[in-house]
Amino acid sequence: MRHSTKLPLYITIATFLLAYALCIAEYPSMLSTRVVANLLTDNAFLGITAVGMTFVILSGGIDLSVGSVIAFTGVFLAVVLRDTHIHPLAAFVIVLLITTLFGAAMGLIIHYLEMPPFIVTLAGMFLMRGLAYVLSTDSVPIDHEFYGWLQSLYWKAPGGGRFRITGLLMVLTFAGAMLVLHRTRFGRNVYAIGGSAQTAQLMGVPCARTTVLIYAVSGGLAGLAGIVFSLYTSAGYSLAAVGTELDAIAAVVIGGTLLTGGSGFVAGTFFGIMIMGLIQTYIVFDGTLSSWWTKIVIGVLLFTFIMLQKGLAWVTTGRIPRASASAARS
Amino acid sequence: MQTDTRPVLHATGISKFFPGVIALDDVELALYPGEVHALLGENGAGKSTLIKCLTGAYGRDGGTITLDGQEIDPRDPLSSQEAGIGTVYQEVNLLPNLSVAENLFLGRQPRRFGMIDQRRMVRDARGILSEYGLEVDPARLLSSYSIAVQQIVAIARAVELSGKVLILDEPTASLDRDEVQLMFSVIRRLTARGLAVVFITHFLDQVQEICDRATILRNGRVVGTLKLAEASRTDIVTMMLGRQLEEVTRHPDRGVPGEVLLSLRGFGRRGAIEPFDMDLREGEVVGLAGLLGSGRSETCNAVFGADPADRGEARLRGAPLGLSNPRAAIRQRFALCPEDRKTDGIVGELSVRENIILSLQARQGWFRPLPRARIEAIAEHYVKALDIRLASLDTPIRLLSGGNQQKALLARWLATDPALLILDEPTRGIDVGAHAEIIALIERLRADGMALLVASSEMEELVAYSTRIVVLRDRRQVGELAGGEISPAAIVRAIAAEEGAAKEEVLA
Amino acid sequence: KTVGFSQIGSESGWRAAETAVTKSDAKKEGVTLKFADAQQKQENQIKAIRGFIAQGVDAIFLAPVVATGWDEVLGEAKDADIPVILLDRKVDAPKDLYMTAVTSDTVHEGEVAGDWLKKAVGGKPCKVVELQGTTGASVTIDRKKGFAEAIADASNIKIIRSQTGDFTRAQGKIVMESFLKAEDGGKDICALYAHNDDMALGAIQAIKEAGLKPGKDIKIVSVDSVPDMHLAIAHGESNATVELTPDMAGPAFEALKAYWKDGTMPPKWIQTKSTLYTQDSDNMAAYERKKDLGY
Amino acid sequence: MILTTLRRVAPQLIILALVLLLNFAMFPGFFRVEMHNGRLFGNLIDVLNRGAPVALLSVGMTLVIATRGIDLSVGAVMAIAGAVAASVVTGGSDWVVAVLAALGAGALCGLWNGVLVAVLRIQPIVATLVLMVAGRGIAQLLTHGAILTFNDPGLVRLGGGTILHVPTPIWIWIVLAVVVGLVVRRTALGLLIEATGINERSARLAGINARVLLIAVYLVTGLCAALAGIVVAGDIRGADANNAGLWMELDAILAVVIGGNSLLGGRFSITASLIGALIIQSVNSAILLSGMPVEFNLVIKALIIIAILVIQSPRVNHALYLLRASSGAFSPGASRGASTPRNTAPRSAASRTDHTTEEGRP
Ligand SMILES: Nc1ncnc2c1ncn2[C@@H]1O[C@H](COP(=O)(O)OP(=O)(O)OP(=O)(O)O)[C@@H](O)[C@H]1O
Ligand SMILES: Nc1ncnc2c1ncn2[C@@H]1O[C@H](COP(=O)(O)OP(=O)(O)OP(=O)(O)O)[C@@H](O)[C@H]1O
Ligand SMILES: [Mg+2]
Ligand SMILES: [Mg+2]
Repeated sequence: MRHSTKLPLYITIATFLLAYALCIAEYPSMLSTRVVANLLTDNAFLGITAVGMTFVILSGGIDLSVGSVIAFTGVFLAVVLRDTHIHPLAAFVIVLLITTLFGAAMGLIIHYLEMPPFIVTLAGMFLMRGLAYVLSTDSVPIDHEFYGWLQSLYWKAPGGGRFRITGLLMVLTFAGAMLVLHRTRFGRNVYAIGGSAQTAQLMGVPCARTTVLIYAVSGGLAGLAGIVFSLYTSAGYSLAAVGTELDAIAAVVIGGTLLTGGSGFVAGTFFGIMIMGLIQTYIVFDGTLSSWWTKIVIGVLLFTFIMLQKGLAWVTTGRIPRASASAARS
Repeated sequence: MQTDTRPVLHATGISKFFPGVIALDDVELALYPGEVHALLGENGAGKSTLIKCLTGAYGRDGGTITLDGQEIDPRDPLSSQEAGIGTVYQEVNLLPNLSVAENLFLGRQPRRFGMIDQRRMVRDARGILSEYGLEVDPARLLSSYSIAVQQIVAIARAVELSGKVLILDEPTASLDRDEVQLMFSVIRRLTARGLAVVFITHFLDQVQEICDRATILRNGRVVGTLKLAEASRTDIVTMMLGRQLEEVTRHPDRGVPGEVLLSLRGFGRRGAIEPFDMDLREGEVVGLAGLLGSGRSETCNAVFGADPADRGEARLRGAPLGLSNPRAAIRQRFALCPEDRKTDGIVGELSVRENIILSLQARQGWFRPLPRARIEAIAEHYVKALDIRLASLDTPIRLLSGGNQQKALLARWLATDPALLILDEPTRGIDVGAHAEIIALIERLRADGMALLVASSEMEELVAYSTRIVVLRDRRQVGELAGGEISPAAIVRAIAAEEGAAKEEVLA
Repeated sequence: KTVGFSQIGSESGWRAAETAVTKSDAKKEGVTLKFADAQQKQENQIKAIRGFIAQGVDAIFLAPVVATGWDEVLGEAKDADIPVILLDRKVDAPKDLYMTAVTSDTVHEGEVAGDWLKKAVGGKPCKVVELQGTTGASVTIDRKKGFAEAIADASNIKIIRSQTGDFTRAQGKIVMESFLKAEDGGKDICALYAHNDDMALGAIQAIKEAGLKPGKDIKIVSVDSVPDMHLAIAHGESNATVELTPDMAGPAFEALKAYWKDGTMPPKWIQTKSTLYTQDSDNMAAYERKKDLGY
Repeated sequence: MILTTLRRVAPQLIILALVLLLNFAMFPGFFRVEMHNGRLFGNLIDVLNRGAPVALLSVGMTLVIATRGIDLSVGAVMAIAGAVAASVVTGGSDWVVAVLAALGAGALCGLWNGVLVAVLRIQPIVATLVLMVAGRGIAQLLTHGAILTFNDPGLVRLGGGTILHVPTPIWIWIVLAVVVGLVVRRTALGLLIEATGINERSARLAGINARVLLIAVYLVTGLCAALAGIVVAGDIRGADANNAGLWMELDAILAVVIGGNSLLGGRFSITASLIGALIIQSVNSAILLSGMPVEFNLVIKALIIIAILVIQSPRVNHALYLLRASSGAFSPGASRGASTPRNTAPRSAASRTDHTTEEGRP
């Protein structure tokens, strides 16, 4: 009977599998390790961002700054590696520290000044993109051998697919987030705050600490996504990742998490990401869509997925009777 | 333990101001180990506020609190929790999106290798809840259980957290007798261990049953602390209200019911309430009795179209009628005062005035606003008529005390001049004075020819005003009492008889 | 044969024209064109190229949104033996990763505009306002740089204000309005340099609304030469525009055909011309030629 | 009535004044308004004129946000409306027809959003994200990605002309705001919208037709966006489907929030949102006038916004209130029965401490 709470998750997975099957039916070459590997690699940075976004959305908040943080991280790394002799690993640590602290600062403002996350993180979005501009408006290439080495770490599967370290990193991030969200007190407090901040406070949840941590996690993961993105493109560019926040939010929501907070699964987000990636891949395979039809089709597919989910949910809950306490009481 | 004369918790000079209200004025409260201390007062007297000041949910504007002789200054509920004060706040304050077990253990989940040990948590939760006679699946979402179950979970959580003091703010408002007794036995066990318990309720018989002493508040001031063994019920009520209260002992003359207003045939909703037949007459109060989860609320909601029936038919004065949504019902001058006022009733941020005229305005339509003067007149009329205590009509309704919110909701529906008034637990959280007033009001409305359908878990109350009582069990109507048959004992029998019958059926 | 074309997006009329021309060229050549619009995102372009590789196209056209970050994915294309031709912009990647680049020289475009202005003002002092493109776009940086280099030796010409107009008409108009107010109703402004025609067209309206005559009171030079700009120049409302042809695909297909026929490798850079149009050119003819290209 | 409104928008007015003064400090001619061939001309006029699109959007957005929703699609709807108007007028029809067609398109878009939110019960942010993505595509489909220019004097006048020497867009947003404001406040709509936004369940049970109300609100927002789209297209004499209204939804939401309206729905003030829109435009104007290198644009904007939000935050307001209280005027006992002013400070998603949200309203 427990599965009723996980229903949205199962529905997302079912939606993904169904859609993938349909794609393969139309373009048989979509069933290849290449496509699978690409789904993982190309969406690695988005996936990692979406994990952070899942934390935030589960707590009833939203973080619009992630796209800018990714851009900032990339530019920062590129500029630092160009102008200094710091090892990339050290630069990674520094930039993760910066983005985590930035997230924490937003969390502090949100909690202590009681301002809506939407607006605080919108200001954060302007700020981070602005700082990226200030560092460099030009796109700065990164050609450190360490980057080359990281990029050379992949497993070439039969069929030509390259499973890269960034894809692995994304999967690990998802696994870690699952553990944290479901098996630690902090994770449960995230759900608690999302259920009702006021009630959570009355139940003794340390709201201040948890909120700050949530946004710190989101900022830190956006920083990590920025590192992945810089690996992906070997460069830092201040205009990178514009609008990523909306993609991440869409992925989280398609993954079955409620924007109102308190309900959802990070595993769902993973499949949300995969669904978004599938839409992109499908459009590339189709290759006949003009620029405008591309946008329209993305919109229509987004809508279709949402409706498919609603439909599946409706069909399944129609059969599951309402929980009955009287039956359970002795 | 009673030999220890030092209070566990001693609060002195507690003051709390809200804009326009002095909620607490120099309040003192002393709790001794092993005692159950009642905190009594009318709606809006300041009981809940006092609790919140003690636990740090509100910052207080003055006063000192000592725990075991040490001065403490709880900044938030967490710090008082850590100091050993467990609290059940008024209105269930749990998280519907978490499982029952998690609600019980939030913040102190058992861990293994740093990770939450889910299996153990569920097992422990089952153990704890069984002490309260609750055989629920702790792994399921809290929201899948009724308010009563949630209330018990809240109590269990507070008990687990209370090392020194347990505070219960109207924990019994939605519990029936058996649960209350189980809770009392838990309380007795705790006091035997030397805990101090604060118990807030409007049920004076419960106070007299379990409490040792009582502190009585009126308008934010302490009017006295007394030993309950030495006080009579009338004394307490008089202290609370500042006046005498004539007890409602009078049984209603059950009059002659008028025409059939609404007649339901085979009316029901899958998964909520089995099909039933029912006739509601003008000038008649039909009571709905049953245990928790027996389907009383579902009946009310189906009749009002809030959870519309999916089978059967309804006729209004003989004419077929669709009850597919609340608006359809309201058009026929139906009204429903819901059970859960926080989520189904009040519109928290709106002023009391706006809350009162909301339904009337909704029925008038978007483009025919009620004139300002009329709004003012209606609001003031009902505030006076129902004695709603508030700083001003502009106060957002969420700032009113629970009982006063309930009255304001009643006012909302009375303002629409309903033909059929459905009341789901109308006296939940209402003080003795207002309780009597509401019973009198129901009487008066009935006498004026209104049809009423009232669900309540207080049998005495049902008996006091019902013309007929429909008994429910397991979402099914199982009996009906009318006229002279009506008595608490008869209701209990009706429920139990059916239970016996059901068992026999199973055996057969 | 199948060619995959990863286009940046459709942020301007010029870009739409480039797409339209490429599609019609492909039809002319009898090539199936797989088109992928990246919505201004590099990651989408990388996805698209990987998608093309997975589908096994015969060649890839790439109009890169940014110069950096292509090594890896171009390497994959090379591994799969798929030739890549860059359109319109170049990349910072080893030259062996792509077959050729068909682009104009964007720095040079700025220079042409600057040289024109130098000639137009003679030795007279001239205060210039600049409408930049989107902050961070490589075109913005290059066109700014080229112009600045061209006027570096003319001490009489000075850029007094420079703001971004995001390559759009609306923003060009708004920013120009504020330039005009800030510089004494525009009396102090001698010339406008806009990084694209759309912004210049917006600015022309702002100048008119401020009661000045664009093209006379304030000289205007911009880049792209879209049809509307030719009209404006013909009407004397603007002075000069540097052409950026939308037909990058034409030379690209030529190169491909040669390669497929006998393996001829084209030069690494096929530069398109940056023609200057002034009020002396035949703007109406240019307008007629271009108006149906999809701008 | 006017007094309560004034009290409600006082913080926004103060901030607007501050930002305008900042402009003045940077450019002394800021407040100068002159007449130039029959139109008022000056930076102040520009703020009003250039603020028009965001102001128009913020009127609808205020209502949507009051219902606890959000509309991300307004920018795309602007593009659609502009494209429709341009293609109708270049097709040879009268400008009135063009405007009506554009408004119709906006209404249709709003209806679509409304149905998604109210009937299919999709969360507003995602529901409108669909149209945000697809809508721009539809607009581009109409213009084929090019800028569809026109010279119809009627349409041009709506964006760039003047009436009584004042730029038409200023008239348009003021008239729209007054009309919507009157409709909402002189009928019961405002109250019902607020009730729905605060507690939809309660509102439905009280007999409010929340579904139709929600659809109507999204529809009005679509209309507002269409108007904004027409203004922007008329202004540049062309429909730029690629860029018209791009990211403008964020500015509109920002305007509503700077106006002190809660994103959690409920109490709203259109006037305050409009002042919020003007504040944003003044900030933009300050950035343009400052003459700083463009790289700093966003940093400056972010810092000013953060400053504005901090000034407005309930916490800071509470602290100020305590400061005022401690300086004498605080006598809680005296005020029993005195009217408590409406709750004006923005409620926030983060209202987690009872301390400040419940007690400290001045
Ligand atoms: N946050 C608040 N802001 C303003 N006034 C408040 C607030 N909370 C409570 N009040 C007011 O303080 C007074 C005391 O309320 P309180 O909730 O303590 O009453 P109570 O004794 O618990 O009543 P009940 O029996 O109905 O629960 C009431 O007049 C109420 O309106
Ligand atoms: N939202 C819900 N989801 C699933 N089940 C529910 C929900 N609400 C109520 N129930 C179930 O429906 C049954 C009826 O509960 P309800 O509380 O409405 O009955 P009742 O007879 O009115 O009792 P009371 O009002 O005294 O609690 C309960 O067993 C409860 O578990
Ligand atoms: Mg109370
Ligand atoms: Mg009930």
